[in-house]
Amino acid sequence: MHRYRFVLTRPLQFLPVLFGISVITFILVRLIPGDPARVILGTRATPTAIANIRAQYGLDEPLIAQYFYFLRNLAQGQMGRSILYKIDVLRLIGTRVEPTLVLVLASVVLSVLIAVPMAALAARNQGKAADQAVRIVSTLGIGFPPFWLGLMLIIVLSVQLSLFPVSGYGNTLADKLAHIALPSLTIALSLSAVLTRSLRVSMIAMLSSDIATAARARGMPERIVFWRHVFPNSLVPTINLLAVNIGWLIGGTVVVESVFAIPGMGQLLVRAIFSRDYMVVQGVAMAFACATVLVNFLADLATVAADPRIKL
Amino acid sequence: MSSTLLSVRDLSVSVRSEAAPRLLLDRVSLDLGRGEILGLVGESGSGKSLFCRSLVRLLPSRALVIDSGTVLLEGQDLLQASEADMLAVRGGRIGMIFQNPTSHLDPVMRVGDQIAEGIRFHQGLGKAAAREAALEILAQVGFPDPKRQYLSYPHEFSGGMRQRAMIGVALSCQPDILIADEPTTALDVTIQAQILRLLTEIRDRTRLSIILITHDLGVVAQTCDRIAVMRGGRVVEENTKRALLAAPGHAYTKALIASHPSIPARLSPVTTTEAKAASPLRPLLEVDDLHVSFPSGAGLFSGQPRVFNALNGVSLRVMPGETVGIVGESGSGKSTLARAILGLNPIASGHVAFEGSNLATQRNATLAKLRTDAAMVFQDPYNALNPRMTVGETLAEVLRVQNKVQPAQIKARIDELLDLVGLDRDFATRKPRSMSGGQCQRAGIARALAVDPKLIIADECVAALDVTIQAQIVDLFRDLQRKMNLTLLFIAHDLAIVRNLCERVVVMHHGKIVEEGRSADVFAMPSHAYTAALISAIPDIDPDRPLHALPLRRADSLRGMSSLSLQPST
Amino acid sequence: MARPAFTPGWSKAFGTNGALAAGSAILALFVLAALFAPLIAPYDPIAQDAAARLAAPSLLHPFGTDNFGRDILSRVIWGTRIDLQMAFFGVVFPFLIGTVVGTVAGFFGGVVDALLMRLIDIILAFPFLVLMLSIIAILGPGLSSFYIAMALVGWVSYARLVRAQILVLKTQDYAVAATSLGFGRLRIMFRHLLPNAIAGSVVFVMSDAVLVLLNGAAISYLGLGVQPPVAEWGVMVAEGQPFVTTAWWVTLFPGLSIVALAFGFSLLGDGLGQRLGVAE
Amino acid sequence: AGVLTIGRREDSTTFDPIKTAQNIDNWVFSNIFDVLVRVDPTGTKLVPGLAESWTVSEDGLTYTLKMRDAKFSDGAPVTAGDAAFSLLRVRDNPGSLWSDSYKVIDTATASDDKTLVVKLKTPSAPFLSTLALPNVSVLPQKVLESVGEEAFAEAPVGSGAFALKEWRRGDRVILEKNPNYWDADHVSLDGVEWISVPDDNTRMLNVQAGQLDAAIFVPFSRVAELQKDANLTVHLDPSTREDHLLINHEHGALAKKEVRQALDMAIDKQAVVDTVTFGLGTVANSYIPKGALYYYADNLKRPYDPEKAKQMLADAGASDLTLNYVVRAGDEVVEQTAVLLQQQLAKAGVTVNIQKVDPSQEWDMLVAGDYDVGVNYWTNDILDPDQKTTFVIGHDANNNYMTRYKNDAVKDLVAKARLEMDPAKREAMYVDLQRMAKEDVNWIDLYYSPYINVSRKGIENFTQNPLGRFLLEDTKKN
Ligand SMILES: Nc1ncnc2c1ncn2[C@@H]1O[C@H](COP(=O)(O)OP(=O)(O)OP(=O)(O)O)[C@@H](O)[C@H]1O
Ligand SMILES: Nc1ncnc2c1ncn2[C@@H]1O[C@H](COP(=O)(O)OP(=O)(O)OP(=O)(O)O)[C@@H](O)[C@H]1O
Ligand SMILES: [Mg+2]
Ligand SMILES: [Mg+2]
Repeated sequence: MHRYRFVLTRPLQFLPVLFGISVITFILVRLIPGDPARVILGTRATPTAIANIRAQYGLDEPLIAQYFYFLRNLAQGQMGRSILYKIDVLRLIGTRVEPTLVLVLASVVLSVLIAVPMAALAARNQGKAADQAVRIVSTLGIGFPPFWLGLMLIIVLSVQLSLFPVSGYGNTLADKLAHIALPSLTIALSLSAVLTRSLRVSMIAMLSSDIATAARARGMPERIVFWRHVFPNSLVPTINLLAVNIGWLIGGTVVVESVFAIPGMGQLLVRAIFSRDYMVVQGVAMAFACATVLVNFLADLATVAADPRIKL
Repeated sequence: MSSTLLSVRDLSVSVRSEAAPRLLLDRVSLDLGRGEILGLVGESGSGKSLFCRSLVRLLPSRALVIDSGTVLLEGQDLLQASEADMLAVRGGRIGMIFQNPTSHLDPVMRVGDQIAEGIRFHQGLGKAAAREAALEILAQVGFPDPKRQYLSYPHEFSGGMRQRAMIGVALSCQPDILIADEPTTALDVTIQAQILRLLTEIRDRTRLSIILITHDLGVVAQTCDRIAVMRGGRVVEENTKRALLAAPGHAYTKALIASHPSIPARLSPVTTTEAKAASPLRPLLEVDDLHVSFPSGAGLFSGQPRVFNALNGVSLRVMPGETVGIVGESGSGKSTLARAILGLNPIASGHVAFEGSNLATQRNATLAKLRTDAAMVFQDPYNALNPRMTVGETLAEVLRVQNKVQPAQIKARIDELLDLVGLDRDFATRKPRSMSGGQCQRAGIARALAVDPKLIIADECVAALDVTIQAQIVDLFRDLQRKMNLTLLFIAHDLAIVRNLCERVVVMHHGKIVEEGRSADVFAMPSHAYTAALISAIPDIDPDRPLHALPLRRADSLRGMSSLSLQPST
Repeated sequence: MARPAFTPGWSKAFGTNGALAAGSAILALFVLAALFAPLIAPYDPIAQDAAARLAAPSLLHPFGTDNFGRDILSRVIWGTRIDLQMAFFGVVFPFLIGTVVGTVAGFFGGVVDALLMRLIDIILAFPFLVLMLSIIAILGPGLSSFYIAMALVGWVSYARLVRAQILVLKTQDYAVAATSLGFGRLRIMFRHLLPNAIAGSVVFVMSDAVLVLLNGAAISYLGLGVQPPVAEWGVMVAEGQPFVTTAWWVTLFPGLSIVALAFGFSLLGDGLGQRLGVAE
Repeated sequence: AGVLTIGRREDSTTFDPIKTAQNIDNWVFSNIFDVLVRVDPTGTKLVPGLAESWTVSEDGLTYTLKMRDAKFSDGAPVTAGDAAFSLLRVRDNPGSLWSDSYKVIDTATASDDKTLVVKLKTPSAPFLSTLALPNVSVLPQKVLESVGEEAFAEAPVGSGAFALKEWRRGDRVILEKNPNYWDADHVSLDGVEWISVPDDNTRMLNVQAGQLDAAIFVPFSRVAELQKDANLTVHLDPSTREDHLLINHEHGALAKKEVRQALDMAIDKQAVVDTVTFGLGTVANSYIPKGALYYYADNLKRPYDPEKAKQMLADAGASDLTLNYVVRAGDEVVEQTAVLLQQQLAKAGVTVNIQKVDPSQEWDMLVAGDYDVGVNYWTNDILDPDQKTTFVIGHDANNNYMTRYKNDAVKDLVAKARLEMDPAKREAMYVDLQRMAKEDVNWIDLYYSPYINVSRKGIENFTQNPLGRFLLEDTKKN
């Protein structure tokens, strides 16, 4: 079997996954008590106004018919209209994709940049003070809720030291990066903690592995043994962990987006859920699902690239 | 003997950390001459590997410390050398190859790069020059197409090729001394012969000194100049090869020599079968034109998955009470056959009949019969037992599920089984991890016997064991067979043992039976070229009966390798 | 971090496994706090005191008070009950479901496995928040909805872990041996394979417990955590948000409690890993 | 001069004024669209907007409004035709959320470019003040019809002080000064950016760090601290916000007036003011906000007396009252109120079970009557009390604002007050209504509170009128 053959077959597996997600989201959001018409009408809701809106968005039709329309639209590449924002859901999502994407990417890069040296430091000093310090720091990273951590970062780095903008999302690339720095650091602090723990364990295992012994027996200095042999061989489990966590991260940027006022999909999703903007919830859920599936696919690619033995 | 290159005096190593420090190497002294091959033999755990690792100060654990002694390499005491100096010594002066090339080669780095890495570091060559040198080394250790193999990853190689790559990596640093720690234990006899040839050839060419660790006396007899025997962390005996083999001084050495399988067996194989074969009994097991295949994937774009035929029309009859040996190189389909017989592998076509009941047509009935009347003993003793259950629990579970013994009698039966395989009764409360390999293997046999089977299939059940323990297990089988009229299918790639134990032997090659007959006949006069090659590759303990392995001119060795190497890697 | 007292019994039981000992000690402290909350908490955790609103830490109120004048130390102590319970139930159900599903998928392979793996893909790709909020909205807020949501999602990790192990283990000789000895499938799966496959999951339980607590805190941030006036750390941190810049103690102490518990769990996880031979 | 940056909780959802009922939208509209009639900065009287002047016929059915010379931001004149179009659109458009409020209009016509004639079906005292609602802003008929509703909702054209320059969805609305605004000379700012910063803390920190000029929705809890900051000004602008405890009159003992009165007495409103609003609110005694039209200052304030409340409950046979208290999740103030009231009611022997649900679900439960009590608030959209009165005690289609309150005398009086054109008589009627509502305890009035905003020093006239409109045309940035 060709190692990269899954590139051709895997996309076929996406379809049932996405289909499943569409069904579940559709059912789930409609099971939630609450009525979008009432939400947008607010305190002034009268029964006629409510009926009016429900009719406009087809909410008065039977569920099965609604699902059918949803599928039909989907087949035509459409996701319906937002009740709250009164525009096409795909367009709406289009305006929100970039910040979330940038945030997630930056967080991942930052996490890796933090995790690799930390794990290396800990693994190479296993059991010593440096190792304990890394363990404590990474536990702190996992233990503190991001909304608290984010706020502290703002207070110290933005308000007191004026190093970064307090919140928001910029215009130019440099501006965007400056704005995204703290939020991605917030995410990275917890994500890197998870990665560090995993990477440290694999590195420690690899350090005493036959591969490392063989390299040492060849007279390779510890630096080469570590970075050329131990490190590449420790990657695969961590890549997989990262993949699972990115899925979780993509769906979980909400809190950070809210703290840092990033106009991304997470905020859109929460607002849509709270106002029962069904089409938007479905659309965003599908978008998240696609992203997760894609990330997992990329992780598989990375795994196969990182370890020539692996076939999928 | 030429000038002394390495001189070890009173090397002691002990393990700390535990309550009382334990001495693992006890004042070991050894010398190694330039161009000499020193064989280091001894039972498992005697400290052979530890000794070699101490030379380059690469101990497997921080709990181990070198207490005292000197290791003089041309006058320089390696135990006092700085860590930086040691970097130059390791690889550059003393190279190592290991028993298990699979785990010692970096799986994610191209083989060529692993060789070039040492060259660049030790000889300071540039990228391109190192690459050239690496290609040269690949050719030296016998790779037919160095350019292609430079780019391969270790997993794309067969076991023999990997060991060659390992040797290449060690040679890349141009060491004066090569330490080979059980370089062939995991390999086939035929490939083992090639590797040993390669080593001696390199020694002849470059005056390399080699320390060869092994537990096979045959290997030392064939390759070494001098032999040191270790036991319990000490060198108990040391002498030139011939002198030591001819007149072993230490009792342990004597036992070692006596239990070597190439020594003609004192007991001849069980011979009662001839009478049985003549009797009108129907065969216990009949295998008829058996085919087993595994899907083996396809290319990136070609749709149809291909199949790999692991068994290609095997036919075999086994009479009750017979002992049949199955031999053949790795991957020839021995285990597949065993599993297919027991209904553990799907069969593509052909028949397996057990006591006249056909596995294909009456699957459930036959399986029921097999489960109660046949049992298997596995190759890896540790792996074959559930590590979380005590031996007693393991046996009790079988007895309970098989329902052949009254619940009240289970305890007694367990004791009986333990007695039978020669384990103390208190082993019932022990878990596999606290037992040695040989003890685990006995427990595995006890479990097979618990079924009270008519047929036992033993799949390489002694391959992983010490020669001395091997001998015990073989004796045990012989015993059991005599006492209980067991039918035994004995799979091994060690021909010597099969010759010793089995009256009939089946030789497999590429999923087919290429030869079959009485052991004595087959071993005396192999009719198939492949069988002949197998037999001649057995290292004999007699140094004057050298390996008849394929003559090691490079081209030949390559041809041999490709024909003997395992299934092609994708 | 609390320094656990090492009695000879301790060191015997835990050997050189310091992580296991320290982790257990931390956890034991929290369990004790939970058990004896009524005895050790200096105040009623929900009693309001208008005169002592947002009081800074003092001898009277070592952790200060919140905006209702409730004693934060007492609330932290009582919160231990809820949070330990959350960590426990938030993990137990996913663990049970996940191990069974993972075992079955890994053992049977084929169609069963393919279906279960797709299901897992779906759940992994499903935005957790949508599920969480939906379930809470459908069932009403409260711990049981939280547990149900955690169980619906959390089993996936365990299933993956166990399945991967089972896939390897079922090719091991002792599994083949079990088949050849005529053992039933259930016996092979749950008596022979699962016990050997479960160590990784047991270790993961410890990290998962922390994640569960954090999920609880995130839900509280969005306003759907435990019902007031019950003291729960995540809710306390979220409720203290308005005062972060003026009365730091309101968020800090419950936050630190989460960290301390998380630290205990991760030490215990590392220790168990060593013990069960998973890591290192 | 300069661009004023204002942080707020949420971004706008649309710029089509008839399709939204949310303050987040209205507060931005009112700066880019203009209305016929405006409310003055004190929130107590109507002043000319796009209509320079108006007359009302004797029978109160015909309104004739004289339009001023004004232009839309694209330079086209604002005509009476545009005004008529906008009025009829809000009444007739299927997507309009406000049609009910304008059903009273019979016809709206432009007798000439500058004269708008509106005929009503029945007299309506509050009609004129409904014209001040941002949702009936005058829109350019031509533009709207040529680009279509959807495009207009994203790139509107109005005649207000500012024009929409860019809308970054989810992030910010960028307004620039409208040079065609009829009073452009008075507008000092070059533009305004409404920036969404959902987290309260972050929003405040932005202003403290000088990255925003101003922020709205300052939590009560932050006021004292922000006031200490010399760089900031905290604005406490009078509002029409009134917080109250809804009571479901159909649930068991709550149907009894005495029980409701007992609850009123069991609640220490001053404590709520102190704890929840940090002393920034004032205790409420009427459903009409303090300072608003016809507010009855002398209305009854039931004393806080848990003992008496307990006694009254016992007398009414409700001594073991248990209440299901629905709380909107995510609203700090509402949650805190709940925790406080729970404790207070306990002193009168009432058990309160708090049920926290998300806002949309809360709404559902309130509408369905699936609750006993719950806190809510109201801010007036229009000057006239009729709108709120009708919703709250007018016995219209909305179950008296979900309370299921019933009192026919009140019902009749609300209808009568709507038709009464004499201000003095109307005022008397509303005083009666406030009294009757208090007597019946239709709900429990809790407190009034100001709009709280913060701006950097150097920002002048950053004010919000009691109806919520930001008077940005007056704001200066130095
Ligand atoms: N890391 C370690 N910690 C403690 N003891 C060890 C360690 N490694 C090896 N030993 C002990 O050192 C002794 C010598 O081991 P060594 O590996 O040298 O044996 P060997 O002769 O090479 O055996 P084999 O033939 O099985 O490879 C054994 O008793 C072993 O238990
Ligand atoms: N489950 C499987 N899937 C695919 N191929 C398999 C499978 N099991 C065995 N094979 C292939 O079938 C061939 C025969 O394998 P088998 O295990 O029977 O060899 P063997 O003779 O027992 O070798 P060894 O001496 O190494 O144990 C090998 O090429 C092997 O790769
Ligand atoms: Mg060894
Ligand atoms: Mg085999």
